[in-house]
Amino acid sequence: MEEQEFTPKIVGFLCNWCAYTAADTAGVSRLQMPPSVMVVRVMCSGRVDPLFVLSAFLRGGDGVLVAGCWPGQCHYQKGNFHARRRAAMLKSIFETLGLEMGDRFRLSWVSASEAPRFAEVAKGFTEEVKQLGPSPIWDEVFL
Amino acid sequence: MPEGLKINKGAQEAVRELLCSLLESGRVNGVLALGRTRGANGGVAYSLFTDSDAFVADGAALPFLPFMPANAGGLLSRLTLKGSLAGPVAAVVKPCELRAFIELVKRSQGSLDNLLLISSTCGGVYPLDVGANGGLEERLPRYWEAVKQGEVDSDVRPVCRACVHFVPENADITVALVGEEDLDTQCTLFLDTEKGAAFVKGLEGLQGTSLSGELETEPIQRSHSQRAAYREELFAGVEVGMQELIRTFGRCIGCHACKTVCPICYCSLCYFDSQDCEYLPEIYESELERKGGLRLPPNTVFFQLGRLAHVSVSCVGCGMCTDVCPADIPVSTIFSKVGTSVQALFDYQPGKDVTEEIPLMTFEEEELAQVAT
Amino acid sequence: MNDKGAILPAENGVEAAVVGWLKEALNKKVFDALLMPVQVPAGDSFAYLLLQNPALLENGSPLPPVMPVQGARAISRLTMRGNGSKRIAAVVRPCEARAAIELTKLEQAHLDNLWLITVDCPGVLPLSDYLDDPAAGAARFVEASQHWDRAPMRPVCQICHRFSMPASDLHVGTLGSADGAVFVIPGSPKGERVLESMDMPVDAALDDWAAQVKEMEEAQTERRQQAHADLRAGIAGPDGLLDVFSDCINCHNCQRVCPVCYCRQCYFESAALKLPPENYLTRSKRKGALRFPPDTLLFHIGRASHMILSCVSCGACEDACPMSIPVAQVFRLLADRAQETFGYVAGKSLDDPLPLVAYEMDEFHQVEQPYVEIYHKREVQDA
Amino acid sequence: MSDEQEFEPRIIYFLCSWCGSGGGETAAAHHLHYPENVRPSRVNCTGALPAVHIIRPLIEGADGVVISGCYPGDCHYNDGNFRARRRVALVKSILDTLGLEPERVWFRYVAHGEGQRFVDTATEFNDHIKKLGPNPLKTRSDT
Repeated sequence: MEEQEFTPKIVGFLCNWCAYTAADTAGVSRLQMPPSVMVVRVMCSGRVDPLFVLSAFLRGGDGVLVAGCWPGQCHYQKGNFHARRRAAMLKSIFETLGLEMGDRFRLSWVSASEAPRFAEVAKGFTEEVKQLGPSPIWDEVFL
Repeated sequence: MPEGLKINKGAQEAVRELLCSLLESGRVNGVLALGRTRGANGGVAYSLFTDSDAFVADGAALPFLPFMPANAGGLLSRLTLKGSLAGPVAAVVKPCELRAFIELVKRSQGSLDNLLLISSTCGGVYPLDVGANGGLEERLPRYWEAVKQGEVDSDVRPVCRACVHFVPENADITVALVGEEDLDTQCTLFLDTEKGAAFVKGLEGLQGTSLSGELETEPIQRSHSQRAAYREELFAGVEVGMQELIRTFGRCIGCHACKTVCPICYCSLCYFDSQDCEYLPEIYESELERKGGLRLPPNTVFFQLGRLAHVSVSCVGCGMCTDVCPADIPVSTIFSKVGTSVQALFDYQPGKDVTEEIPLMTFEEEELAQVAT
Repeated sequence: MNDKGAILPAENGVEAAVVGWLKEALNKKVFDALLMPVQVPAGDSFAYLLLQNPALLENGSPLPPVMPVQGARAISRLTMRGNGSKRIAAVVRPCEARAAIELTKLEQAHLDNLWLITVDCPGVLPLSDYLDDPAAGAARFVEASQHWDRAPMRPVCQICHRFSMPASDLHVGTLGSADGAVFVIPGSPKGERVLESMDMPVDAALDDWAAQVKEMEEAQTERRQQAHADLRAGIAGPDGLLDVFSDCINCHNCQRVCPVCYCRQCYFESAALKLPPENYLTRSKRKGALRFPPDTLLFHIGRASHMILSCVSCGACEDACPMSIPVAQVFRLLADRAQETFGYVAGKSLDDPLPLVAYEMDEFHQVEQPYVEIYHKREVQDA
Repeated sequence: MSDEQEFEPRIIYFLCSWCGSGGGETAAAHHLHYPENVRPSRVNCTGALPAVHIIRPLIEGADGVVISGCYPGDCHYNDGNFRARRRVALVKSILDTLGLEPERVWFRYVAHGEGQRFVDTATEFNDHIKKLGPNPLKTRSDT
């Protein structure tokens, strides 16, 4: 990655009802966002399997963002609650094993109407990942 | 104060006698217990006994051998998977096996109906390769000496020396072993549940004086703190960081044996063995372009992290995964350490209570506020 | 057997020569990528890497002291769903090449864009011995392999008689070669084209290499027959057989590491053997007791009935057994005898059809039980 | 009653559904008797009988397994009996190598109309197994 301006590759799992809509509205209303978030639309943040997050990291992703509806607003009532527990478990695993992925993994609640918040989350997280630099296992052969 | 029974016979012998009379009286149809297969160096295996001769003099059944050829929790799941037992069956299992079975029952992989669960305070077991080279026999005297003092023999598996749940909680009958000086001549059974008491009450051929005593004796508390200290030391020894993880699993040959023997890993077709992980050549080639090289078979670290994500919440630290690893990787130390921290996060102890939901299957409205930012 | 080969200078050893040659082939774009064993970062084992970055070749080892992963498993994972576009050179052992050929016939691998490159094989150390002390193991291996001493190697390697010239595309002959040079022998038109593009003249006579290989094969075959006889005496009959497998804990490691056992879900782990509790209790009453998990002997004999005709006796199963059961030796004995019955050698050539797939109208009459007339006559008298 | 009389072998008789069981039906039509301890078990074609289904009875409690299907060339599926013949050859080779009495497995052709031959095979095999004695594996608790 030549050093001109490192734009991190962030895989964003956005829940179809809230986060994806917010992202879409942010795009439509031309809010300034770094082009670093590669969006994967999922029906609910509860649909995000820990293996998706691990696979995104081990395939060279610099960061993973899971964004869903605010607790209590989930279209399926409890999807985001499960997502929260899974994220907590994953963070605990990363922390116990001293993996930097823990800092590169973020769970955010973004309601459908909060386009500016989504832009803010995208910008803030991209900045955070930029500080951490490219993923150390980007070209790890023995994974 | 739990109601107990004191039998003036050695623990192994007393329990064999109990099982023999249970079978003969027809109170149980079968007994799952450790025993010697007929082999020359007498391989040790779990067996489903239905003939009481196995429990007399030189019978094959030896319930308290310090050896774990398979996790009996997984075996009880195999026994009761396709329907609960019609008639009662007894099983002599170690505390971690009992906890593994309860975790499996929560996943509807077995049922507790008609099962008489007999367990004991556990002094740990020897690694598989000790048994493989016939080294079990000569270690028995040393093992029982350590158990009497409430110590753990140094040859015992690290994961057992670090086990803080060596006192069973859900057994119908608990046999006191750890810290019992006179376990060669005396045997104390605690009847933890009515079911346990019902099975034993009025069982002819079993002379014992009833007593009420405390399972948590002083040697057990001492052993508990010793093991907890060893556990800190063992967990501190785990090399953390991605590069260290890659070095630790460098030797992994991708045989997935740790998954096969893990009682909590019950999927009939694991994600990592399924078509989802049989990639098209183009995917290998694009990875090759990006990284200049990739390991085959793939997903070595991904398999370990993925299995951790699935199992860590219920890992009971039974140590089978390290035992079967052909590459001598300390898998169970890593899984126990991560399991302990994940379980602490949800304040959950696997195998403690069959009615308690598995943490990832339930939630609280207000919790873990620090996770989402 | 091709009677001419090319000369490859090898002053500082076979491994260095082969790695150098591969690097040159990569630079010349003869191959797009290599698949070969490479030492892992911790230096305590080897892993198969698909690589195109020559820097990774530094730790590459065509003849590692140990076989943690069976090469055919790596080849199968890579080419299971098609040939791919890259031209790949796979540097594997003769038994791994034979297993790859079997897997191709079993439609689990595609070798059109893949060159099998093998080297005369001195055998490998048992995995557990090596892992106890990798550095000492490597030294012990180099010392023993120099003068073809197979004593420290695995039991199946000690009596391997197919250590040279399998049906691979290119074979490096190290036996009988003068110091400082080895032969590179093409085994197929694909192999010849590679030697042409590497402008290596295929003109060296291979007589003394072939003679030495033949002589060693005869010695090994005789040792193998002796080993068969000894083993069979020990394990024949229920007692002997159940003694061997009395330590088995049903972890099925031997099935998972076996290159030709490719089923995603093994019959012996499927629902067919997971039965209601009453079944286990009835079987226990009939047999006196029932080993649990049950079906240990059924697993081993049943697995043999599935794959024994494709078994290349590579010894991976014995390496993976946590209970040190001589699985590979038992399966090698079963394989040799079963394949002999069908006149088939596993992995010998892509053209030999799989024995259980092909058939003749007129064959195996010794299996058909002749009809004895006397029973019919007795029927007439009684009537 | 000598020991041989008392020992009543448990025999599994695999019959292909076209010729083998046809022989059975013809035998029934002619009221021919065959020993009761021979248990017929119908398979679509002898070629459809996996090797494991020959081995499993021998371990779990059968004293003998006999397989009857169509004559070469008569098979409803053209080559089922050829494959079966090879598979039985393989099973016999394995049992022989392991010293587990391959003669407890028989393979004999029975055509649809050969009721007599079906009954004779059952009787002959029953006597053969009586001579051989009980299968040692069936009472082994460590199989």
